[in-house]
Amino acid sequence: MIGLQHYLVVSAILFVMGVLGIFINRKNVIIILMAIELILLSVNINLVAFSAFLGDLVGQVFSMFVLTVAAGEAAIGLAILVIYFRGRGTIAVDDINQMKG
Amino acid sequence: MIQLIVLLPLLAAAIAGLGNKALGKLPAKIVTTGALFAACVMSWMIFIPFVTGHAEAHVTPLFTWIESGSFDAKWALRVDTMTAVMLVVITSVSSLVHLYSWGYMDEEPDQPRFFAYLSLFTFAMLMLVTANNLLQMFFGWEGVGLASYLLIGFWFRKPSANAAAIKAFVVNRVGDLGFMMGIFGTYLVFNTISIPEILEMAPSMVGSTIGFLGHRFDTMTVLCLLLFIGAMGKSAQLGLHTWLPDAMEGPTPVSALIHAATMVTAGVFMVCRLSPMFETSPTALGFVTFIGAATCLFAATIGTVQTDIKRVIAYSTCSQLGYMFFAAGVGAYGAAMFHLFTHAFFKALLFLGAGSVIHAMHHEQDMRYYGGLRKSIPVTFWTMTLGTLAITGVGLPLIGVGFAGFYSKDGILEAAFASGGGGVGAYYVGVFAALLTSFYSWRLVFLTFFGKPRWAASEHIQHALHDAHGHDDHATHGHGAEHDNAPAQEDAGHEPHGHGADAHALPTGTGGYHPHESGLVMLIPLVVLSLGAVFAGFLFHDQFIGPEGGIEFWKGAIAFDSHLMHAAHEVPTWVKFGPFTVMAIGLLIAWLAYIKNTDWPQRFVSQFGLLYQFLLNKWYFDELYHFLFVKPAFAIGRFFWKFGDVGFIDRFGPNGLAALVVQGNKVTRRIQSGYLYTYALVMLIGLAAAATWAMTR
Amino acid sequence: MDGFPILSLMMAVPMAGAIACLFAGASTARWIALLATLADLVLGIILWINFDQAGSAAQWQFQEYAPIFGRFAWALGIDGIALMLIALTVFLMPICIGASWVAINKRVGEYMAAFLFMEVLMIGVFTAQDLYLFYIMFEAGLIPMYLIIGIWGGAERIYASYKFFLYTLLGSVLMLIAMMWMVHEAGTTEIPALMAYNFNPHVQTWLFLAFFASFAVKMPMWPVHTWLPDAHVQAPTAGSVILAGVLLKMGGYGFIRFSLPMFPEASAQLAPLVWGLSMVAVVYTSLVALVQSDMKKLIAYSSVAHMAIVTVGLFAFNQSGIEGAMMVMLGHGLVSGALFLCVGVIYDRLHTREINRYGGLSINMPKYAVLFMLFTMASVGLPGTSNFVGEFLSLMGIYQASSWVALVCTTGIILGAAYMLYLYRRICYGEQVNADAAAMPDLSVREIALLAPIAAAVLWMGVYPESFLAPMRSDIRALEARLAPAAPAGDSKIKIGAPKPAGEDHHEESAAHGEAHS
Amino acid sequence: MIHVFAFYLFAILVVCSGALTILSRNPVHSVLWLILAFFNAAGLMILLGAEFIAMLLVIVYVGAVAVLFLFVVMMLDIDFAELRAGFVDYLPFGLLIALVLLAEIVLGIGLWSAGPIELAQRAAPTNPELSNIQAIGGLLYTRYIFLFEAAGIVLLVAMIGAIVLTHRARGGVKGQNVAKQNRRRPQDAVRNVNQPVGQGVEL
Amino acid sequence: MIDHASLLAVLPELILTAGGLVLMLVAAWGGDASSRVVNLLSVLTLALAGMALSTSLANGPDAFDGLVRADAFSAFAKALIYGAAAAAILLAPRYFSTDGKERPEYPVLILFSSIGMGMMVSAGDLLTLYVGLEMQSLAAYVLASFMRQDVRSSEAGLKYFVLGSLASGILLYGASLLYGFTGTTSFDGIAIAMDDGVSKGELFGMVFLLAGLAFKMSAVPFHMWTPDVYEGAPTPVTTFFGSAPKVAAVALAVRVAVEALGPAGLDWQQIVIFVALASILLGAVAAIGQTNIKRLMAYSSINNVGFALIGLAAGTPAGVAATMSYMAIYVVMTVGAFACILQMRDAQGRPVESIASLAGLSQSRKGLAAALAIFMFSMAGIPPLFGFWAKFLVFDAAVAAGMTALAAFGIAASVIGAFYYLKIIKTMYFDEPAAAYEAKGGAVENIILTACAVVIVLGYLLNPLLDQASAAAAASLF
Repeated sequence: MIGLQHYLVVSAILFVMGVLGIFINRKNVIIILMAIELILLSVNINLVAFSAFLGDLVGQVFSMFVLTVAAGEAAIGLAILVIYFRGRGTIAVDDINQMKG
Repeated sequence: MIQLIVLLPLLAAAIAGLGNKALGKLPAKIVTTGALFAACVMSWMIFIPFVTGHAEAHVTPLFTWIESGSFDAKWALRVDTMTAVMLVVITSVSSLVHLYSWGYMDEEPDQPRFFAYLSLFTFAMLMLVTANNLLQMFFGWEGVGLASYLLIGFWFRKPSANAAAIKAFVVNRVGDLGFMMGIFGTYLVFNTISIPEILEMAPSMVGSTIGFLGHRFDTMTVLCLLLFIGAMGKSAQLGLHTWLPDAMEGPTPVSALIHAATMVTAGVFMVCRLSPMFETSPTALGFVTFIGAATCLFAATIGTVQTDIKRVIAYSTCSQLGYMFFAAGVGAYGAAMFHLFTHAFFKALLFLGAGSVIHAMHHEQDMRYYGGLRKSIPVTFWTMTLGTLAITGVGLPLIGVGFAGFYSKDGILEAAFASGGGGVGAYYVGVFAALLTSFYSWRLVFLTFFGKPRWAASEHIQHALHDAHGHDDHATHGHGAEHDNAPAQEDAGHEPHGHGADAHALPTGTGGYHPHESGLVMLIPLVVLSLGAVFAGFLFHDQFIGPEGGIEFWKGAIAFDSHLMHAAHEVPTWVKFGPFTVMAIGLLIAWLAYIKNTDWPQRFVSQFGLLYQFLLNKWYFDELYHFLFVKPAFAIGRFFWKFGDVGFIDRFGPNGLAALVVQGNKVTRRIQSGYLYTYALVMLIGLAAAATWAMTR
Repeated sequence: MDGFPILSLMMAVPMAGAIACLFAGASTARWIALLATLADLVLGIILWINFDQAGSAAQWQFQEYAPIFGRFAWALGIDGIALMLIALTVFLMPICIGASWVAINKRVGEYMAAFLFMEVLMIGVFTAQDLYLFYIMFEAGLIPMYLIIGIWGGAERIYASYKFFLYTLLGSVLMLIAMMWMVHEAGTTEIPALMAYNFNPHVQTWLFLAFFASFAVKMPMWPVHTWLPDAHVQAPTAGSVILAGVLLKMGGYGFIRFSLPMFPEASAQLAPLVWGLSMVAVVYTSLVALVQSDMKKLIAYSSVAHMAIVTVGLFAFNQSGIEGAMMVMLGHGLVSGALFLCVGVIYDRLHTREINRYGGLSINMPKYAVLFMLFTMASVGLPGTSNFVGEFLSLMGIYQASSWVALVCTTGIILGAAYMLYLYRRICYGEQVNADAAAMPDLSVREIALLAPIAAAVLWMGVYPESFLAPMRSDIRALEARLAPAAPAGDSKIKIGAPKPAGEDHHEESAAHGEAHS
Repeated sequence: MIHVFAFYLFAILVVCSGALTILSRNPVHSVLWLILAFFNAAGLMILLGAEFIAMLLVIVYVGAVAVLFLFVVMMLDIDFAELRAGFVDYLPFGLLIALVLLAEIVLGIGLWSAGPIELAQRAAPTNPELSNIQAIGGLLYTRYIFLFEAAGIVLLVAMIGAIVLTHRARGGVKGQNVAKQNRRRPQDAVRNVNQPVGQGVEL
Repeated sequence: MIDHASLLAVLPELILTAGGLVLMLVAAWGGDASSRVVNLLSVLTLALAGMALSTSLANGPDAFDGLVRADAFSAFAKALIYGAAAAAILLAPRYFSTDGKERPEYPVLILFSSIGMGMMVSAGDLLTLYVGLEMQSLAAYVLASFMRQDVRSSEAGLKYFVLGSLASGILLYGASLLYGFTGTTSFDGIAIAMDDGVSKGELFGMVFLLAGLAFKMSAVPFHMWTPDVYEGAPTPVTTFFGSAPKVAAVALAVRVAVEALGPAGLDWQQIVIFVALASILLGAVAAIGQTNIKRLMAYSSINNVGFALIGLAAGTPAGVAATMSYMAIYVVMTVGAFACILQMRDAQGRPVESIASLAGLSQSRKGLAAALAIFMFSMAGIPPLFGFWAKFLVFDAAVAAGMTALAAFGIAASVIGAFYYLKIIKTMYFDEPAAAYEAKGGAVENIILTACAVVIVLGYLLNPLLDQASAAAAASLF
């Protein structure tokens, strides 16, 4: 039988994958933004799974807010990406190091 | 009256010193000298009643000095026989020296300063001898040290004078370390530093022990030895004597006053003052005897080969102080004081005489450039001869009539013999030293006043001849140039002819220079002092060392041992003749070597080269100390500074920490690479670490 | 004087002066500063006159209390110890201003403001009766001193100012932690109450060490002394004067006000540590002073050695030791201040501190030479000068606790003589080898006016120290009483034994000897 | 059985497509993999009975977010050939840490059990009477109304933000003037012309 | 379900929302020309919201079924936040006007961000926490890249965004775990669930949640974004970042730690201690080599958060009060310091940021240099300036809680921090003047700066007030 743990493990794998996605990649910022979406996805799976197994709807409500905010976040993220590209003409992660130290 | 005696010199010093240029030379001289003569007169007025037995000891309290808990030191002036004796010695010699300096320092531009120093010294010395507690004594003690420092360094342009001044002060401070420790210990033991109270309580401490530096010692021995270290420093006893010969860099009147008659005898004064205390510790007394005898001999040996006239007298002083100490050590405090008393006169006389010679010889101090001066400066010659007769103790042992030194020195030797034990040894040492004393004293006289003039080779004389107005320059420049080296090499510098022989290798001749007798202001003190040198012993020997007269006279101011004095009078005749005999032998040898066969010294030198060098270099004490203390002090200081402070504390302390932080900063800057993935990784590491921590909970 | 807030007034006057100076032109600022400090001096004299010295008088006088800060209060009050240090402060301040009259010609207003602010804080330190108020005053002194060294200092001023600031800051922050602990434990921030509070002896050790970290740096004690030479060398003359004259005393004041009465057991237990460091300091820094070629550095090192005498005196646990320590503090405050002024006098003329660049100054600057000699001798501890009284009492005090320490520390009088006289010789004696040094004019009237009062005070303190000892006596007696239960036993215990037969024998023998021959 | 099969299908697919999202070199492929991952996640949620969220996921993510991504990827004229370089230097280290983290999380969550406390804590227990969408709606507009409104503000902020950042007044672009447009009449703009055959137009 | 009490409890938020929406419309129609008006009106809105705090406080703490808390604690934090936000708005015009980029969206975004922060500090539920946090963050991302033509600004925004999203992902993951393991998202519920023992899952949830919050506070090791963002963002925005969100994040962390995770106190205490010490140390060490003053202030903020957290680490009411007081004083110092930084302009009036350009400032701009020196000494914690009192309070709380070793270590590390503050003073006072400076500063900046300086100098007189307020704030949590 599929228990909660199964879902949680899937979610955990997705979470770690999302985190990995952020620093594994040195060429493209867009993929980093997608990795963030993966993390949020894993959180949603978690919330929904908990919600289902606890028999409590708060998790799903929470998940809904996460979805909403994630959409806004994506919009802002892409907007920033666009203006960055306008300014620098690149979105390679390697190049984003004007400021350091 | 005693307040006036003590404070007049201070006042005079202040006026002359602060007035200085504004005041002018003459007023400064008049003020100081006048004050001193006034003090001198009053001192005699205090002294005479003591001699006649009509005066009682009394203390004049002034005001509180230091009060802390049970510790209570007041400024107070104590007058008793001891003080009275010292008062006359100090004020008499001092006033005469003041007077003498009118002539001797005549060409000196900076006279007010000189007279101020002299008066200041006198004040400090008077404070010392009138002290009713150890702390005030220490005040005077250090005060005379200061004055000595200032006066030795009076010609401050001369590097050698500065070096000698510092040396005098610092070496004295070594002794003062002991003195201070002694005061601390005394206060700890007796809970007071008032001298009468200490002396009263001292016997009750006999046999007690005290912890000192982690071990237990006999209480009184510890205290006495500590205090005695102070005395050793001030009185230039073996080990701490090295400053005294160098102190001759000061003007000669200073040598006469400070380094012969008064200050250097402070140690003897202290031991005698505290004699009831010393009496409680045989060990300490033994040590005093030993040091005294050793110094007496040691200094005399060096004195025999020195060529600088003042240094000869300086070593002679050192040696005579040894006599006084072993007198004190064997319990003959009266004899010690008596010798102190007489010695003050004849040694001051000798110094002032030497000063007169030097004055006449344009600041040439090397006896090898003298010779045949008796005709040019007859008064000096005669007074110095009297002084020499006094110091060598010429007198008739059986009748008991002689010059001052005869009474005092013989008294010491007899008392030493009479005391038995170590005293007998001291007697033999003393007798041998008397032989040497006689030899070097007469050597001085013969080299200076007899034979043919040899001053043609003297640079000073050359200067004087070529440079008509150069006299006052000599005081500073001429001499300074020669004394540029450290004291140790100085004598080598005085040997233009290389092989280190005595006087007779030098060519004879006047070089066209004719010395003149000094003026009256210089001769009067000589004459007055020679009176003292002749009569002081005869007049006062009964009071000082007479078995009955002593008791009467001292009235408990010192631990006067009447029995010992009796015994001293009853020693076997050969003992009494001993000193006289050796005196004669010394005179004979000196006559033979310096008048009759002038090649003897040369032969002696070539025969006993090593011994000669050993003596000439003063037993290599200076070199030893230089090697043991001076050089290491600088080396260690530099080491502490460069490797301790800079190389270690700073390097690993503040600078090390700062460097560490800067290193840390480099690391953080590297991590802060500007790359997103680095930042994410750091966050991930933090997260993983936190998770791991959570796992282990 | 009842109820009149004279202590607050003494802090308000320079504070107002400081603010006024900030906005004033150069010469106005000088006069404002001088007037403010002189006014404070007058107030200080009034304070001293009205201070009740009688043994029966209350320990704390002129108390003020205003709980305006919430957790701590504006609580002021002095005892005799504080009175003396305040007197020292207000005495030195006009002299500092005078010393800067000509030497400081850039940013005069700020300079004077910094000094006046410094005065506020120094008085605050010595009058604070609240633990935290004390700390605030104690630490705040870093700011003006940092600026004084950094802005008006010498070539290496930046390194020196940093070192000064961070070194002393690190020392005192630990003390703050200890203070907090104490306040929580005892439930009060009032210093008098804390002085009477008995902390657990085990904790005392830690508290003591924390306070020690601060005061030892401030003193400074070996091996945390290395900031001092740098700070002194780089600071302007008046900065050195105030640093040596008063700031170092805060460390000693801290020991006497906090470490000893609040942690008597720990003090006794750790006294050997203090002794050890002091012994090292005396010998070590004296030897280092001997080889210095920079005048200020030499005097700075000598300060370290002198302050070591203070610490041994304080940790002698007896009245003479503590009184001696206080006297050394006062004396050293005057003498080292005066010595720095002396250095400043010739620095102003030749702009170098290299000893070798001078020489033979006695010839062209006789007045200077006389005063310098006086202060040199006072520094050496010649009896009759201020330092002697203190050194003597301190060393006598410590002798009762440990003869070893006394012996080693007393060597300071030898080494002190060596380096000070060596210094004096190189500056004032000898030939005039440097033409520019030889051309320097003697002291001006202003300079004499600065040095003469110190000279008078030095002699007064040496000849009649009673004026200074009397106000402190009952306070120190109280402190001694507080320490008495914990005071370590001395190593000089006297055992009264039966009179040794041998000693008697000797006498009998010599007498017998005498008899035999008679 | 079908439940298990479906779970593993969705699970494996979501994990694989997630992995490919971050590993693809071409961002277009990444977006497509991301979309697949969302679809499968939605499947998982349906398995859990959260239909509304599943649908929302498809609509919001696939319909809006992913397309937005695709849009941006296409809009930014990126030279994909240039971006074809590898991974960061400390990949092995990062992987290791990630794996450690994963293992720890898995271990941590493996201990879950629905105890009485957890159940007692529930703020909105599932009501079998209501459909999922109804229940959520009920909650959202009552208990969570404040947050619901706040979420609206969040979206507003996102909107303002996106506009503030990317909006620029382009030169040479004709803007609309509503009033002018309204004022426009046919007679001003239109002209009837009878144009003869074979001739050019003359305007 | 919606009762008036709840609405009154969120009155400040309502005011801000209404104001924000209206001003947005004003901005939309007025265009860039309306900037000044919008600025003023938004400050007015903030002031109104600040006044409304007392109303919200009067209605009892819980609103919306415990989703929102309007207690003394939130009121204290909000007052600070609104104040800092207002300052950030007031300080902006002159900066943006230099390049003609003054835009009315800036104050609007700050208003919305303030709503988010207000929600954060009065959150009683993980949902409120998340929504508030995101509202604040989204506005902040935009603000960071507000100077969109400036590459550094957009880079700052990008970095902030990516890392911030990662952090909120981590926080969310933690929140989901907490929800799953406790069955609730309400703080009180979580605390009840944890009361009889903290399970591994809860511990994980807590760790992830705190990690996310640590990012917002820029505490080590989640601080990496801070220097880059502070440097890249426009200076008024940096002022804002350095003050208001920091207060919100710290206050939120305090509330979560105490209200929700209270029973796990011993566990998070360790994390907080570590994070606090690491922040102090790293902030101090990394700041030393900086040449850009904004970057330096970033490290300084990391350093300061470490100190503030020491109060939290103590875990006592006194500790919490100390943390809040610390933040209050910190905000004043930061705003003051940034007001000074905003006045750093070359002779042509262009902003400069390098520390080297401050050389000799004390001679050309006496007052400015003195004020900046006051702030620097104050941040270094040197008495008698008020910054000392901030440090004093947190260490005192730690000592009172028996964490003497922590206090000793922390305070010793503060000495390292003093080093770089001194560096600025050294540059201004000890160095010779470098390039010429703009002769006079803006009036508004001067006023703010003077006010801050006065508070820092005379702050001790505020002690009784501050003590009372922070104690009340802390009491409402326990």
